[in-house]
Amino acid sequence: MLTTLFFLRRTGFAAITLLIASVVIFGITQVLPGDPAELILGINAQEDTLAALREQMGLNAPVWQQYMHWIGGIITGDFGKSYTYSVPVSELIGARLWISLPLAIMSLLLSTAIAIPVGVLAASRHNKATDVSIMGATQLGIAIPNFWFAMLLVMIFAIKLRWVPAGGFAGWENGIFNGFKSLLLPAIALALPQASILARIMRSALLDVLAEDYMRTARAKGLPRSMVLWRHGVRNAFIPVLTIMGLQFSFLIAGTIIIENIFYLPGLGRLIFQAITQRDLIVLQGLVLLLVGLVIFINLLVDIAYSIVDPRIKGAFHE
Amino acid sequence: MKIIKTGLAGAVAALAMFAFSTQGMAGKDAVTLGMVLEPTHLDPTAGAAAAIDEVLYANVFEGLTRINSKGEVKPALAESWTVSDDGLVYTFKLHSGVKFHDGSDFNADDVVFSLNRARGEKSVNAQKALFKAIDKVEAVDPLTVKLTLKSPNGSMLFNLGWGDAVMVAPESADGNKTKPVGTGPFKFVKWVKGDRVELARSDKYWGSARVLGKATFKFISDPAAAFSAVMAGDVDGFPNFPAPENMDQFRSDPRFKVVIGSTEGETIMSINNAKPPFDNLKVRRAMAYAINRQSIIDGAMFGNGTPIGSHFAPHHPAYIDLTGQYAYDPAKAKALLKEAGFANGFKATLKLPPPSYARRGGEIIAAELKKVGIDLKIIPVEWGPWIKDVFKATNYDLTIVSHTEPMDIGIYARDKYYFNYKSDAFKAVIAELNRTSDSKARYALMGKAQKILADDAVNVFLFQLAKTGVWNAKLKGLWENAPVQANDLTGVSWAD
Amino acid sequence: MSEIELPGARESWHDFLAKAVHNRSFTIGAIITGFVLLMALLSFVWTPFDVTEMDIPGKLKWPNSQHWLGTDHFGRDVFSMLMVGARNSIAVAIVAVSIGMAIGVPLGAAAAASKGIFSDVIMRANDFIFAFPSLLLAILFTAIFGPSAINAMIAIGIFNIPVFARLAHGGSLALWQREFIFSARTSGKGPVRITIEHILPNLMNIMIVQGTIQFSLGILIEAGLSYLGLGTQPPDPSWGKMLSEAQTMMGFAPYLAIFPGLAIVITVLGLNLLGDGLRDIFDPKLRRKR
Amino acid sequence: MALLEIEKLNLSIGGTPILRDIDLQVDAGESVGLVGESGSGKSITSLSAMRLLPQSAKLAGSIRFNGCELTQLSEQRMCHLRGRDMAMVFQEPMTALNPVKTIGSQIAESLQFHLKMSRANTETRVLKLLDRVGLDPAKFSPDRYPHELSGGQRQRVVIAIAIALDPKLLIADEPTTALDVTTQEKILDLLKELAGENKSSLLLITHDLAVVAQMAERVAVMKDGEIVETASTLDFFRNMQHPYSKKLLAASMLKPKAEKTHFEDSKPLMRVDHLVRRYRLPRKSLFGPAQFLDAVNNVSFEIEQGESIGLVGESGCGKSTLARTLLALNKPSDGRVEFLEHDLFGLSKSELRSIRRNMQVVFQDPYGSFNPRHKIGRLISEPLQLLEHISSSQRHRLIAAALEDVGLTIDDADRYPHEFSGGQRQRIAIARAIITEPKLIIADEPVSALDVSIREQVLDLLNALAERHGLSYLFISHDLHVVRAVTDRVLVMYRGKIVEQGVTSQVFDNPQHEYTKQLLAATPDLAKTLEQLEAEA
Repeated sequence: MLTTLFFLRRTGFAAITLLIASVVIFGITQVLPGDPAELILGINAQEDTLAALREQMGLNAPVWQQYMHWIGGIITGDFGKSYTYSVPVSELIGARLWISLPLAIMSLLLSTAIAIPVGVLAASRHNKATDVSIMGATQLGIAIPNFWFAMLLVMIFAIKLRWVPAGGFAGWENGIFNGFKSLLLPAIALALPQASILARIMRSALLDVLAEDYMRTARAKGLPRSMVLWRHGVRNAFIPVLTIMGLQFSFLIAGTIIIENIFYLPGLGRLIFQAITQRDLIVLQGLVLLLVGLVIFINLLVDIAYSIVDPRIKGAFHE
Repeated sequence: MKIIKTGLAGAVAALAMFAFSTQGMAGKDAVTLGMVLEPTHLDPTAGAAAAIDEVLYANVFEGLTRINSKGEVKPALAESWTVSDDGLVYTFKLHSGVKFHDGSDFNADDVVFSLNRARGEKSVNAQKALFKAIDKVEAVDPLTVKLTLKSPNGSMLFNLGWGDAVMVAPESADGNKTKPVGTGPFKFVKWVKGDRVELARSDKYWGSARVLGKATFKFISDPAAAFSAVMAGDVDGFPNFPAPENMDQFRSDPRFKVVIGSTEGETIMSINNAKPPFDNLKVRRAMAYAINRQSIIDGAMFGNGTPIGSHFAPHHPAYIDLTGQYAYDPAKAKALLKEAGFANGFKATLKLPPPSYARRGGEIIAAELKKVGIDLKIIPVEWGPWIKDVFKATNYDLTIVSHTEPMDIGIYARDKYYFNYKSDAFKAVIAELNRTSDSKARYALMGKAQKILADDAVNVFLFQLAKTGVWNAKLKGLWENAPVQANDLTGVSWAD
Repeated sequence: MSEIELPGARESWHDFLAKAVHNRSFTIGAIITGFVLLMALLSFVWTPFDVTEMDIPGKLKWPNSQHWLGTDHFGRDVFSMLMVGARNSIAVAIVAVSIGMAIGVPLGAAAAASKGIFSDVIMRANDFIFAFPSLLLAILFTAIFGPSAINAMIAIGIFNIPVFARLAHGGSLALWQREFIFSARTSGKGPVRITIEHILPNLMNIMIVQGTIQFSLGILIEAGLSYLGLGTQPPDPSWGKMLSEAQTMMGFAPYLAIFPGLAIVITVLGLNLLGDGLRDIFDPKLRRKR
Repeated sequence: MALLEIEKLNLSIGGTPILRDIDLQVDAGESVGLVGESGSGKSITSLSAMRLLPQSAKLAGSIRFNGCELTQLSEQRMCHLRGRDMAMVFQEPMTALNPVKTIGSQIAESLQFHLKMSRANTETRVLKLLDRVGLDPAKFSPDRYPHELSGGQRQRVVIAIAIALDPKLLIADEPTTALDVTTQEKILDLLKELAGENKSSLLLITHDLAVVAQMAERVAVMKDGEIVETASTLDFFRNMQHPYSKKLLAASMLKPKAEKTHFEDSKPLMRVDHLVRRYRLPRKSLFGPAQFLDAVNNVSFEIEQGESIGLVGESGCGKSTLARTLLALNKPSDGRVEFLEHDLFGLSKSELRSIRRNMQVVFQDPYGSFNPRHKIGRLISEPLQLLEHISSSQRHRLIAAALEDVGLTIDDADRYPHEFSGGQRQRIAIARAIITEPKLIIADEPVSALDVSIREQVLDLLNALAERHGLSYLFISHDLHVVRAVTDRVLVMYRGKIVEQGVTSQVFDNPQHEYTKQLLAATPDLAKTLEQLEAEA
């Protein structure tokens, strides 16, 4: 019962945030310099042609009407029609989501799969050579810009060794395997700094937990060190790690924007750039709103995940 | 340590698993070409973007006439034509048995529809001006069309060969933006937005040309990505490769053929002639002296490009070489500036659109002008703001841009054009040129026009943009030059 | 984050140094950061070559005795460009962090000092900015106002505001529950005075640590923006732009891609080590973790 | 026969010696009390026996358990002993349990590990164990999480874990220090009962002599890492040898204050009238009614000029909320407070400022009470800003006077708080409270964080200052002995209400309210226990 209340309240906040975001995003796109109609018709276009096109695109209506029209459409699932591609925005985004989303998930899984064991290992060998070298390596991992790392990866694995394509997306319809192959290098490039940060957080969270009284209680029961570490340590340490993973999602999106450009993956990141350069405002609005919504949604998810990992969260709303 | 080791080993193994290669090329009946820009839509009659033509012209859509790789006007859907003596009436004889990809017949009614649509009231055709001279279009019989002009126009046949004048069917015209239906040797298959357009051989094609079974245009805007795509064999060719610095690498690789062709792009530093101090001829001339064209070609284009001295393509027979008129001479530039009253130089802005010729060339020009005391602030702009601020509002000092329309010296005669150049002498020359039909006399007038522009130092004329193409050494029949923006695949085939 | 570790006392400069020299992270970080700063400062008065000086015939020379790190495609000296690039990167990051701190810390502290709607609005606004991925914010910002170093500074700065505001808010809330704050209140001090006299000074340590981290993050984001062509503009050299220009030349001039990348890695590494070291020194409770 | 035998145990952590030549013996079935103040090394001694020391600890000497030399034992064999033959109960029940695991699973863990017991068997054993530590399984399902239980209940769970396998030795490290007195009594009884039932030995570590007297058969006193005295409990109290033991005893037996009952000025200093402080709780369901908690519920009392009044109650009863409201740091939800005949909450800001100089505060935590970045001089002069127009020489004089009043010197004004010990800091806190020469000082648990020997000094100081300056105190404490030592009158607070008030000695000797009676009965009273012991002997 309390959980539902908690859930409803968080969802409500998220919805309001998203609504305000839609206003801000719409406002931002309105002040972007450049006229989409001019861009489509080029420099030799005549004024009457431009006017005809503007009318066709609905750019002549008052701003607030344009907003109401846009937001009203979104509520019913209609993101409008792209100025440049003349296809529904949802179709554009939908097609590209199937590249960006798997990429984000792949790199998230990859970074978690690397970070958790490495972090646990470092914490359990605290201050020993293993720990020190892991910390050094992660420090380096954080400092390497992902686009530079991506450049080096392309250099080695695509151009020199030709193991994987240098970029582009083979398309899921050509086999899931080929799709994954196209996403592998980008996912690795994205995962490296994430994994470094997560491993560090995992380690320090675990060290915090290791110093807790209940770890001593567990040891006093006679449980061996490793059993205490995994049974009592890791789950508790996961709470701060979860927070960071939620926050990192936002960085992950930022990362995909650059990485998709390097690997010329036709994902959401590239679509943003394209929409900006082509002044495809309606695509831009929908896309930014979607990404912001995604971040908000992920943070909501993290909050809910807390209450699963940590039974105290539900109780916390008593006080 | 164990975990790390297995982790790394796992990653390497995963990479190795994918290692069997990407080499298995599309086979010999297909071709994949790279392009920098993606078309915004697929209707050549409704947008200016060169990318639309580069995908569709001559492949999916055809016009009455066409322009070939040498820039000559050839028959296309019109088998032949006659022109009345006064030059006002054109009669086209159409090919018989032509079908659109959707199976409908192509006939004179479609021509009337297409041309009226392009020049009509509600037209969104980007080159509406091309059809300004047309008075009326009539279908004489299903295979004959009569075109009546308001006044004689020497370039009408050439104009009808533009991508903006291709033939469309009334039933499918509205859907062409996303699902183009034309009469060409290739039919449209699908468009994965942001990635590629796929075409396939049309079995309804009227012509005799035997084309490849499948053609894919892949859009790669990032020069680095383009390079790795070519190197990795992801594309078979890149007719307009965006990074000239990579040409030497391709040249040294026997897998590739490198072709440096010519384009219609006169690359110039445009000057706002109306804005002080640029209204001063001496200042403009000083800038022309201060800029070393060769260093820009070497530095920005890695040696690809031909210096020009006026707004005219060097491969045109009427071209006269005026590059010596303002040979690089910083001392003279300084002297001229002093004469003009700018002994201590001045400050100005240089707005640069996205292409690398502009961005890189701009950096070099800024460095060179700094030496004579002109301090330029570089402002990078995207095409949207460039059109609005620079081109429309002429709110700029200097900019760099390549004018890619063929034979466009006439723009200097326009009343309102973003150079803000006003010369009655030049206008007179162009007016006479329009009245003249004898080619020798025309060439002479063109030479005169070039000279005037050079004398007035309207803009700083930098170089003719090269077409830096690279493709698989076994690929044949791609255009070497670019008289119009197109990737005509009609003659493309694989060796062996 | 909510638990603020109060230092045992105000560290005297001497105490600080004594702890600092024994801290490995701090020492290495300080040396690296010092070196980068020195190079950046030196670039104001001296560089081996003028960075705007082009030498097209002498372009793309591999590292040699004259050009220590080679020349780029315009024949400019890479080492000189890296020096000036350091200056630009650091300038952007410093201004961005300063914007974040100057606006975020007072906002966070004010939100903690006042309860109710005011604080709710501030913190909600923060959450709101936070929901915009930083780079996306910067891209939109530069798309509107045009790409330039100053706009990059502002865009990164805006993204820094909620980081500092949250930290200051959490820290202040914890401090407001401390007994010495109650004492100050019984001494008749109002929220503004207490914030200035007691809260802010005690937030300083965590702010310095966070500032260092945001600083390194700022350098990374600036590099990313410049790489995308949205940051520092030519003729000013910047590391990110050098990287993006080098990308097509990696085949024949890999040094152009390697040196600016290394410059970023080294600087960020130095700053992160410095930040870790400072945290250890300020907060002995955490020392065991390093 | 000795079950646990520690001989010549020396221990250092990171090079700092912690324990020196510890000799300690616990016989089978015997309960031994290990007494000492904080930092004496008593907890480390017990952890050594369990071999649960930090990794940087260096250990020399011998620890024998059941004839087996523990210092030489492998970690694996040690795991076998821990939990099975020797078990431990820790001080802090709030943190001793893993918050994300159910209490049942935490109890079951050692059963499963040591006995490889089946799931079904474990379940019934867990239920039995819960029942045995006084948690009715019907009410306290093993599926509950620690945060759903109170401190005392959690400590019972910790004990259930410890006794799960009927260990031969049970080590209890300050098992009741973090608990309220009424709970403390029950837990101590439970420990005693369980140890008796199983005939297991008990090593009880505590700072409280009264607890030792109640629980232990033998006593060992520790000071600075050494055992200074060991004796059977009765012998120890009858005939103390070591001066430190004597000092400890003296400090533990606080003398009741000589009460003042007549006050010259008839007007009360402060009058609290039907004071209510209400908190809003989050709704339990979306459409449920709003929930409220009255942390201070309809409280009325008066403080006379020069009177010292005590406020007693267990944690969470609303004492601190009341104190903060009286200090005008919180606004009351209802009722009024008159101070010096002014309505405290009807005053303007500037009026409130001018009245604040007459009302100062001393808090519990000697570490959290000062801004660590300021020097003592600046810290204690902070309230001086309530006085107008103070010249710097006056300020200096006032600082010097305040410091001297609490037994410090003017030189201390230039030092930082971290340079002082806990007791000294509490003196500094008092100096800050008296610098404006207030009429009333509200002291919120001012000696709870201090060791007994220091506690006595601070209480003496408070009494002396009251004499010297005619101060009134509102003295808040959970410790009845302390309250008796400094107050004239006492208020007993229970769940937000004052359930009893009266002259201190009368309330203590003849409590009226049921709660007061319970409280007094549960408070370990050394004098009474000793009488009892003598009687038994």
